[in-house]
Amino acid sequence: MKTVDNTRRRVVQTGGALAAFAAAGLLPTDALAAWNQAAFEGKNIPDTLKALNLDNPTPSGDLQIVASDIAENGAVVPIQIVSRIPNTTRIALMVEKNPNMLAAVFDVPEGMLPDVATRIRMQQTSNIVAVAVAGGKVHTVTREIKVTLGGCGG
Amino acid sequence: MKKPILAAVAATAFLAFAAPATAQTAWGPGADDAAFQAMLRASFRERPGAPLTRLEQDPVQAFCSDPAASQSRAAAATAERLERENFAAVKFPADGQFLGDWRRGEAIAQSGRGLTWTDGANQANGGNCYNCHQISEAEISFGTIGPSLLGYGKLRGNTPEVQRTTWAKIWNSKSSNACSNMPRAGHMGILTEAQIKDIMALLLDPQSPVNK
Amino acid sequence: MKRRWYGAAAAVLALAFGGGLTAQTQEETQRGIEAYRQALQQGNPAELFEAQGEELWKKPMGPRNGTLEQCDLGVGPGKVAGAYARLPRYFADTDKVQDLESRLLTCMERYWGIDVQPVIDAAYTAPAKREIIALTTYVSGESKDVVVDVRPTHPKERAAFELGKRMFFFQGGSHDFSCATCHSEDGKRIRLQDLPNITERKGSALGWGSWPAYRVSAGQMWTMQWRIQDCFRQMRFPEPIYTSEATIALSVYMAATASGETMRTPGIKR
Amino acid sequence: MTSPMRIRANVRDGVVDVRVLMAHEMETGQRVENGRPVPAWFINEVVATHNGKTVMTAQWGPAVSKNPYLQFRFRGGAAGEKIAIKWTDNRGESRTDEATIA
Repeated sequence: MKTVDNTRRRVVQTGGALAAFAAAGLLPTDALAAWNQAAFEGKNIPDTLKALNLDNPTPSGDLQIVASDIAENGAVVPIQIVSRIPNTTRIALMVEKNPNMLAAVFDVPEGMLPDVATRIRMQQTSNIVAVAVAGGKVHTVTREIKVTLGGCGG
Repeated sequence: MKKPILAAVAATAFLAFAAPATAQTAWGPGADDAAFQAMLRASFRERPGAPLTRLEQDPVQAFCSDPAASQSRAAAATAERLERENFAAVKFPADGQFLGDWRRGEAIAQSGRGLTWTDGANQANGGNCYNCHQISEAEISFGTIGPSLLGYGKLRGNTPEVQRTTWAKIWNSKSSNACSNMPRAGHMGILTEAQIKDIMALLLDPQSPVNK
Repeated sequence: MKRRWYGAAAAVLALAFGGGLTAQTQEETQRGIEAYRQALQQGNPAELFEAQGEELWKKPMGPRNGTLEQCDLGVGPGKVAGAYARLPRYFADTDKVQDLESRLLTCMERYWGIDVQPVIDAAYTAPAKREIIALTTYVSGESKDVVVDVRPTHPKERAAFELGKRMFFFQGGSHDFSCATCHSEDGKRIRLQDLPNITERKGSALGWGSWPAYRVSAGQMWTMQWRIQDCFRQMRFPEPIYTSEATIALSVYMAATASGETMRTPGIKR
Repeated sequence: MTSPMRIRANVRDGVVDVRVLMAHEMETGQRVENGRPVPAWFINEVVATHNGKTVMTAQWGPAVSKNPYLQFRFRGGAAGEKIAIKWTDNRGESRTDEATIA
């Protein structure tokens, strides 16, 4: 059941099907785009948003960051992002005080719920910024997570 | 602090200390001194910065390694004697100045580094203070093995007597409580005199966040 | 979300302006930490190591090209289920009390035909330790939710328990620390890490019953031997040798004290 | 060499909940070992497919933790069907694993 391959581009395998969905308008147009290097190298939130083509984010109460207020260790901070905004097609997760802001971008194809969870590194106590794209509009929410010092400090 | 009755104790101290190992109460079968020492020798290896001599106990360590015995009423006199001996070994600052810089003190209190086999020889030792104590209110990550030191100077004042008592406690915690969980920062060479002055300032300086 | 911001601001104010709200802030801290720990439970990367360990258990290895499938962990050759909850114990074939890791060494020597000294000597982060860490994780997972049943009866088990207890209280080093300094009272912590009281059944189970554990701080899988080794490092002791008598004696003391409680292995920790 | 992922997929009321653990170092490129910087090495793309259809795409940076965890949900899956997860890292290495929806 388990298969391993070393193909560089996933399109080789599934390109046909994906292209068909993209043509049918079921995927965000840039879902097939290569890894967005400029966005992941962004050193501040505006630059990162610009590289992601996300303009004028508006605070939204329908976008939520689910996380503990305090992380016992910054190496692993569990973060869940839930959007209740209809037609959410993209979710981005940024950490204000990391050397590079952008941690992850999720495309939300037809059928996927705009509800994702992952674990990220935080260098220090910081704001977490989530951004969601829905119906051509950009929504955002911010939340602070404290990173504590742990262990015996040695 | 108990007042030392020096002369009387010196003699008994010597007697009890002639053979600390035999003072051990009985551990269960198979864990006699010889078996235990053999186990220690076979089980540990020296690493840079963490020599095997760390397993050689001083009188306080030997006494406190058998809590059933050291906490017994019969051991009270020994505990008091150990406290007096440790108190006698406290070195007060040569220049009479007890307080350094509380900002440096905060950094020392935060640091848990030093004297492990993963610390370099040039690593400045930390005080490990926050591991066990609440100290300044801004640091929410603090331990609870020791009491909260929040408002330490505000509650006690910054009198010469408080300074001496606090210094003795930090330099050698066993000077007032033979089996205190707190390391003997000065006595064991963990912190320098200058570092202890900085810790003192963190606790007693009215400008320190501890006393705000 | 806005409300959260105000909450955070209030907490900061409380911190700045003194004692009144301290208890509440501490409670919030504790709640935050609890939520964090629960979130970690949702997915434990220890599973990745369990999978590797299971594969290794069945895979022919070493000069003998044998597998560990005949390895007797104390509950019969090749039996893994529930084995970890009954270790350490006395093994007649080696005439020794062994914990899981020392027993695995015996089996690797016997069935793989490898020299295990390099495994003993290697740092925990070295490639030589990878296999035994994965195997330990796998075997521990097969005792998840199993009741700890380590009751020293053999004279060597009883001696190991007593030596372990004595080791637990043994003070030394530059800081006068013993295991008991941190692990003999309820409700204590270092920084924000809760310290189990190992001298009692429930507390000992919190410790003994949750290792091996995935350490998120370094992204490493730590076995009980590694946990003990790092405790001694921070106690400023010299290094306990892998699977040495003292580490196994301490393990017997902890496991026997935890008997009757439930294994929650493998764990996940800060 | 790559190690298998752990994938759990459970369906409830027509929504499939997928939880994935991936074995990967996720080197940030900011760590120094023995005086030398360790180059960045991290999963930068994850794609989930179900019945030939993409049900999730992720782009990741090195801020995602070592041995990454991912959870997402999608509609339209049924018990017994397969879900495939594929990751690709910045060295071009990739791995695909499958799980059966339960």
